[in-house]
Amino acid sequence: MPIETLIWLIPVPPLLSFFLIWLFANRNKALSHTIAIVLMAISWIISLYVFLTAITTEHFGAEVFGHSVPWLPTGDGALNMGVMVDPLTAGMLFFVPLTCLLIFIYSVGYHNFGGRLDPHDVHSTGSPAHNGVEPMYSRFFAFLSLFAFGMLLLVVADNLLMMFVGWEIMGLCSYLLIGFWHGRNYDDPKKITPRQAAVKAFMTTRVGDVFMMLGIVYLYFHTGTLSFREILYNEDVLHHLAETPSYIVGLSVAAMVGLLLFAGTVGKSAQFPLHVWLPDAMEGPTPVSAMIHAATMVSAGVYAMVRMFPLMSAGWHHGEALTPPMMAMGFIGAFTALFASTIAVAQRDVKKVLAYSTISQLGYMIAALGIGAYIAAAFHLITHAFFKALLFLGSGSVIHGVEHGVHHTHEHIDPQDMFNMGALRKKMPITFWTFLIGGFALSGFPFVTAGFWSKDEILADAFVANQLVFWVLVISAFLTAFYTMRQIALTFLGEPRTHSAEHAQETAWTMTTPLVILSFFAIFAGFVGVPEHFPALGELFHNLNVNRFHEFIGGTLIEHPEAVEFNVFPLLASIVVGVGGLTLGWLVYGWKPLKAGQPDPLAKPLGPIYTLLENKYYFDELYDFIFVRPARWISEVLVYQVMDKNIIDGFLHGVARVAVAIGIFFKGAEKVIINDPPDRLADFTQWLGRSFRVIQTGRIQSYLLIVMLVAVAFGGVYYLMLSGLVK
Amino acid sequence: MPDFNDYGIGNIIVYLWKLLGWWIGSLGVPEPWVTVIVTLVAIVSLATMALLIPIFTIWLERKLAARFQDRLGPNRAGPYGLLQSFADVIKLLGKEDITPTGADKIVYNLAPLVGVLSVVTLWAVVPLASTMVGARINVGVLYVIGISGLGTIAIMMGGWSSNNKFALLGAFRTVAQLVAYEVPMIVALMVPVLLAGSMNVADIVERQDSMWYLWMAPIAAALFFITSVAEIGRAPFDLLEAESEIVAGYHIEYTGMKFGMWMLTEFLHAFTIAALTATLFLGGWNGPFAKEFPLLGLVYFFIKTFAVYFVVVWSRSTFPRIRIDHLLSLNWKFFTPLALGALVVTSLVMMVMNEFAASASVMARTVTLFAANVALLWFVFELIRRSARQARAEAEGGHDEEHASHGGDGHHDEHGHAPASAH
Amino acid sequence: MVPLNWYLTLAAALFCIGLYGVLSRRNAVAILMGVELMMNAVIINLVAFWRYLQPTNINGQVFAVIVFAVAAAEASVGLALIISIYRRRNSVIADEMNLMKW
Amino acid sequence: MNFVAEHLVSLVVFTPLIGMVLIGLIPSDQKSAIKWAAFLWSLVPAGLSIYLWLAYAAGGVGFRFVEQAVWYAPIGASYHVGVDGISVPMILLTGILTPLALLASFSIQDRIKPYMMLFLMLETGMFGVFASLDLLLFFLFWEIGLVPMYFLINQWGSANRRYASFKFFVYTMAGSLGLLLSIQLIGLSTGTFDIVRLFNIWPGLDKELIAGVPMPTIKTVSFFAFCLAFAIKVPMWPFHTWLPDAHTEAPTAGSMILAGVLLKLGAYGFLRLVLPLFPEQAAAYAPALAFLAMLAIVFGAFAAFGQTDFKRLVAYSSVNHMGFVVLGIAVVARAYGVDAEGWRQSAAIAGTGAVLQMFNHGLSAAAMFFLVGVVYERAHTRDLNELGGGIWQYAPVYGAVMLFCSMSSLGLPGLNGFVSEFAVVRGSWPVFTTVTAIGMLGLLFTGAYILKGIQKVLHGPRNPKWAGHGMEMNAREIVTVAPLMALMLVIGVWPWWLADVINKAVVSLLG
Amino acid sequence: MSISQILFLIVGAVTLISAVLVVTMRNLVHAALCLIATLFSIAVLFVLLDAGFMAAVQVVLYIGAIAILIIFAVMLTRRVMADGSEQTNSQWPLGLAIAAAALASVAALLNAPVWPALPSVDTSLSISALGKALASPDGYVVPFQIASVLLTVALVGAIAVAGEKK
Repeated sequence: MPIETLIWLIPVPPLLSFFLIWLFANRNKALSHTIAIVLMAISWIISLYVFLTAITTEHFGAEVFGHSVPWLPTGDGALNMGVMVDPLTAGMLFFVPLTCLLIFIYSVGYHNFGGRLDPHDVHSTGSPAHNGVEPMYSRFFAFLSLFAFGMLLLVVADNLLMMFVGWEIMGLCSYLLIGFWHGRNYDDPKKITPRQAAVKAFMTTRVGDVFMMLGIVYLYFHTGTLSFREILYNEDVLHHLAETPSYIVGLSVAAMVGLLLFAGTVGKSAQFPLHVWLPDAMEGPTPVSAMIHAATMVSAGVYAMVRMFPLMSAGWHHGEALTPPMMAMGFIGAFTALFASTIAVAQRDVKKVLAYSTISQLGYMIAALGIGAYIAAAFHLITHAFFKALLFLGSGSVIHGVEHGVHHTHEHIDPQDMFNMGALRKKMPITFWTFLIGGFALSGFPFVTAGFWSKDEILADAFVANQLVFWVLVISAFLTAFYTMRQIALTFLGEPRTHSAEHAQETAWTMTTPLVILSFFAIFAGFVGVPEHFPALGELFHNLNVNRFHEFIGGTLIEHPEAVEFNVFPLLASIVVGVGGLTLGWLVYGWKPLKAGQPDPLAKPLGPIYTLLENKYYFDELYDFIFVRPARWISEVLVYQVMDKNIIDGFLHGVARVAVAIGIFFKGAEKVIINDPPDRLADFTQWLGRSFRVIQTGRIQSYLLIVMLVAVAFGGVYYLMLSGLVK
Repeated sequence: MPDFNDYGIGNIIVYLWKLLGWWIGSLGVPEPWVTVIVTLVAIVSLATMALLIPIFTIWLERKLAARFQDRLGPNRAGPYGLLQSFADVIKLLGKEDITPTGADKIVYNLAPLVGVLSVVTLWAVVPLASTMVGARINVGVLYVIGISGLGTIAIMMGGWSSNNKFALLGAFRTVAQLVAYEVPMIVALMVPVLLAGSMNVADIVERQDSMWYLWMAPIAAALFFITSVAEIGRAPFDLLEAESEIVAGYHIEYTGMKFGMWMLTEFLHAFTIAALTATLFLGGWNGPFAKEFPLLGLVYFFIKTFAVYFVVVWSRSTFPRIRIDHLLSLNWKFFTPLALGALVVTSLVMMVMNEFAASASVMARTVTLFAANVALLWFVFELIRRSARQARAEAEGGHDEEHASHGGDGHHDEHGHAPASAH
Repeated sequence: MVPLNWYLTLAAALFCIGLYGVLSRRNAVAILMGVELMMNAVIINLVAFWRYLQPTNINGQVFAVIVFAVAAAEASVGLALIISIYRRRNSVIADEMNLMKW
Repeated sequence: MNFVAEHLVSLVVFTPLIGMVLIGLIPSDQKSAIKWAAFLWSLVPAGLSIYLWLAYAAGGVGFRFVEQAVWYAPIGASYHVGVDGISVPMILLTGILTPLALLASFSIQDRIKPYMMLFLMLETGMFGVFASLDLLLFFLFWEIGLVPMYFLINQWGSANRRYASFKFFVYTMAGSLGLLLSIQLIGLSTGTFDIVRLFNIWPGLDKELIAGVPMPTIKTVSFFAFCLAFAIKVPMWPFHTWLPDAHTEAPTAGSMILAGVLLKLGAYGFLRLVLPLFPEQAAAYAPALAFLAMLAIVFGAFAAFGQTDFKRLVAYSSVNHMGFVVLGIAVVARAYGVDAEGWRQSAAIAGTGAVLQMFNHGLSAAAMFFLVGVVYERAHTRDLNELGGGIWQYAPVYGAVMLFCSMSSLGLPGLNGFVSEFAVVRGSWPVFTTVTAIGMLGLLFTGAYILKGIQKVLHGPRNPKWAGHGMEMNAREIVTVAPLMALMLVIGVWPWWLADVINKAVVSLLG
Repeated sequence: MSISQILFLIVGAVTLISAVLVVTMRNLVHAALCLIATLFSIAVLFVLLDAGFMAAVQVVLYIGAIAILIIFAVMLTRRVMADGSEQTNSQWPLGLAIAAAALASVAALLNAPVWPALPSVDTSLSISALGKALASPDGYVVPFQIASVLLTVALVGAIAVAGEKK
């Protein structure tokens, strides 16, 4: 089978499994997850094959695998849809399907497959299972498969529109999955319910999406195509775009398109100011969180930026002034990184912490792109995917274990609150060790973890490119390490702060296996990107021919970005912040563990800042005040009531009344003037009829007789005329 | 002078006929008149043959009926009572010829003649053998139907003109029954016409050389047979002369040879429909070597005819007479739709096969058509069973078990509607 | 060979006879008979014209067939009417059916 | 068979009428017989229209399957029907929707016979408008389509039906009066009503018609008359207020057809008559058109978001969606004859998108209205707050179907809505940049109201109010909506087969 | 005078005479029988015109169905019309006059023009041609269908009108 066909086939299996489960398997749980996992595995194998073929191809990048078909007629031309695999895609293909597959497997255990269906759950679908297997099990796998389909479609797409399709499909799935427990209600009315969170997520991302759509449209208008190769791998087009002025003064078309597209990413990757949806997205089941925030959706945003980098940086060369989009990316990214990590410090919910850390890590990548560190961004994207998925799944496993305890002890506590945990190290060792690895990777523990290498590379590039960005990133790196340690300490170390935590137990193998596999990558995925000039290690890995990531991904661009020359300062910086953050965290939370009910030791020193952080800088309240309420008012009162009901309809009714009045007048007039004469006429006619009616004998034969008389008379006349007797 | 070798022994009758024509011609008669005379001769001989057949069939029928009823039957006059019929004829001739007062003389006397005529003329289109066909009318089938209508009129004339209420009742029943049963008969006749692609009886027979239409159109064959038995008013459809109800129906007043004529009509008609069934569905004179030796064809034809005739007699002496309302509902609610269905199915199958399998062998066509017929029949019986169940459900209670049980089995014609029509 | 106008004349005569019947019979059934005669006259014309003028073109016979259908319908409905009138008024005299007069 | 092939269009147009007569012969108390007869008969025009589609898509552009016969010679009116790439998808849509609508109205018990008859008459009207190539014929069918709908709403509608039907009828009549007048004007001045011929005669016509009045003025006046008629039918903001009432009060099937096809008549009128007959005026007033379209998009979305009545919400969504159609048309009008860089292509894309959007909206709106009807039949309320959500638990199938259709109407990529909206936006961006940019706000709120609908109906904890109401769809209803869903998916994944035909026609329209 | 002419004259005479009897006979049954005779002879005329199908249909339809119906009707309504009673209404002389006048005028018209001679063509295939003409969409299928519908309607109507009202 030609490689192109295989590429077409990569997204198909999950879609297939979606339809299969939806239409046929929706009553059979075992069948559902079998279909989902098997088909996902198939597409994983295919993509692995494609990946291997890609990395073994010479000069890959200059030429790529691709194939496209006409999709929408546009006047004389046509808009093509197609698939393409270039080095970047290949890199994505390496981790996306794998992570998805692992998450699929994890979900089986997470939803207690094999556990009996709690009779209480049979009728209360729409809220999480009290105990035992999830009642909406099949539906969950259907959505998950569709989600995977969306991501794979986005990855293999060879044009913006198809990418956008996958993008939006993922938006839908995140909506469906976040709102998976749409029936769930909380006692605390202020706490956001899953269904609200779902709508919030969808709408917030959609804000970005409409901008992105405009960007696509604009780009399409100027280039006449949307294919990545034809736009991004084509000097002339890029140059043309960079030169042409756009509608907004001072911006080139490239810049404007770039900004519009970036707006899409801001929504999707939850960058400031559209970050609000992501923490609430934690209302979904944990595998979903992992799916959205590690493997797929949010990284899709970054992926799009990495993909469009040549456009973003059109007309930019190393050392020159950044283009407007890059500047925007750099600052927004850096700011988000810092800002999110500060919030993360003060979160109690184990998943929320990770959510904010995700935001900040994404900020890292965006910032990296902003300063032109193309490869570093891609690298961090991949490593982050691994360890963040690991962390989310780990936290899920933790929650699951604690929930088990909750069911056991019937305590009324929030199983996600870290302050209700502690000492889980002994209860759930596998989870602990894997989580530890993930955490260290996240905080960039030197040399051994993947996170360190990617983060270090970003810092190195930032150091060269832009000092401000560099320092912001350093601080947030420090905070990251700190809250990671805080999380680990609160969760696993010390002694249990609740009975539930005591009765927590290790989760099923279906959940732990993915953790182990991911933790493997969380360590070793880093070594492919060790800089060549790195003392000792660089040489070592180069001889081992491992760290080819740089040149491989570099092949995606027209001129390969050469790695920055080695500089010891950023290295030291990253080591220091990484280790230092961890140590500080341990000192605060691990040294003398918290007792039950003891407040966060940070609360007192930070004071009001702590509450500020705890409430996420009050962004939700702000947006609610600025956007949501006005929108409601406009739509319910202004547009509908005032404009439609009162003004327009009022006018119509006025017209109608006038018409009715006129009608009434004419009615009166007509009666006198027009009615009477005809009445006389009618009387006359009646009289006439009365006097002539006697000829109606009612006998059919007499009628017929008359008819024939006439007929014969006519016949006679006709004959006479014919024979010329009558002129 | 025609050469005998051109004709051969197998075709001797035709040879003789030609010879006659040549002979008359040699007497100096002008050409057109020769044809007229020869034709007349042919007609007369054919009619005579037709008129003589009953003399034998009456005896045969009495014999058979006797056997069915475990009797001996006529056995005095001549060997096996073979001469019985002649004896009857002589007796009839000896009887007084009454024309009842108040009867409409002309019509009264005309009726038997018309009756006989209506039957004898049928033989004009029946192909006795490949070379012996009275008239190759290209609308032969329609001709048959039209003439049988004449029979109806004859019976009505007789029944009405006798000025006798039983006779009149018989006549009324005639109209009700015969006109009704003509409908499915015509439709059923259309099926062989469809298969043969011609209305000419002779053609229809020739098209059957490879396969009888009985196999291609079983339903049509059965329908035609049953309805024509009803047409001749034989048991179980002998309501026009039901002894036990209206003493003898339309010919109650007739005596002597006039009655004889009626009798002749009836028996000849029975034989004629046997002949028609044989012709239209059993391949007529077709058979091994029938083409080479037409005389052989004549033999085959009569064998088949008598076989059918035997069935007629059999059914007459075994089935009970059915009630008039059953008779009609059977016709209108079962035969007519079934006949239409058969016609539609057949035409559909033919059309589809001509469209997609034009080269299909006769065997293939036959199998398909037969299967289609069976399917149709099954479908119809299903419907009847359904309705019968419902009817029984309504009839439950108040009615004795027997009717209900009759209602149950739909495939027994008159019972299929028993509850529906009876209650 | 028979000239066409023989047929036409015959048809005309038949028609007029029927017409007379329709005009002058008292019994409704008899009137109906007259109508049938007239119809037949028409059919004869149709067939004759077909045979003489356009034997290759089948239209004449088609018309005739349709007239047949009409005749059948007419007879059945007419007789049905007569029967029902007879049921109600116990009479089939055309003159007595004058309910529709003024 | 060649008989069928030769008179295909006429057959499509008039078979429903025959069906109406046949239904008339069935006695009124044979309810189920009437229903089935109507439904099965409506499959005949459906099959014919599909056949017509296949035959047309098989090749060739411009007007085909044309039939012409003198209708009333003295005024130059002729029975002239035919289809091109713009009308044939509409005919296909009508042919597909009507049987489904009839199937959807099986639940109607009251006076089913006149209901079905009116429906078939309505179908003929709609077919006729799409097929006719003669102005008088066009107008005739236009009105024929109007009357049955009036009765459908007036007789079988819900509480406030009299007001709604009256508003609908009078409003549309008001529009069509001007239409009739200007049709007369055109016929008077050119001596023919034949649209195809008028394409060539009318735009270039310049002669002293009415003493002293210059031709351009006359043209402009009649242009506005046309526009008014069609704008009301579309409906364009601010002529849209009849629509929510009519849709809300109409019976389910009525709303299906009303939203599915009748609204398209207006847009079709723009494409078929206004653009070719009044190119200059159209080009001149296109920006205004675009502006109104933008208002329709934005305000439609806002108003929909502001509703508490589920059906009214869907109704306003029609305003919102049809706004895109009008926007596309405006682009075509604006770029007519202009060959600025890339405009012609943009116009082609926009036009294609507009027609495609007509088709897609036909599918999704019909489906949505049907789904509203499904809930309404069971819950006897359409008020979102009364419904209060939590229905998904009782009706998983219904939930899935509604999600699907909602997403199609929301314009989710991969389903039909997105294709057309993208095409329209793509086309209109370079031509009307600002308007498009603001219109995006509407696109955003499309999502808002759709999600609101879903949340208020499906989501939420299990709602004891609806226990034992049998909220789940039955087989008939699934069968009704299934073809629509299939089409949505097919068009979303592979629009080429449909868009190609439209595109050819639009390109030829651009000349 | 050829055989065909002789045949025609004979048949025509039978037709006319029986037709006259139909309209004159006092006894309606006799009249009906005469009608049958007329119809039959008309069938023969059709045969003379090479329209075998027409002849057959004539026999089947008129004699087999209509005539029988008429006789039936006569019998059913027999009691009121005692055979001896007056059979013609008051206006019969007028009717006769008109009929005669009509005949005269038509005959006069008929004699005026020259009629074409009998074309000698093979009409044996006319049946299949007729069938095709009646069944093909390009032929007369629509009128044919309408006629069949008419028959159905007539059937239903007849039953509805004459059926016993219970």
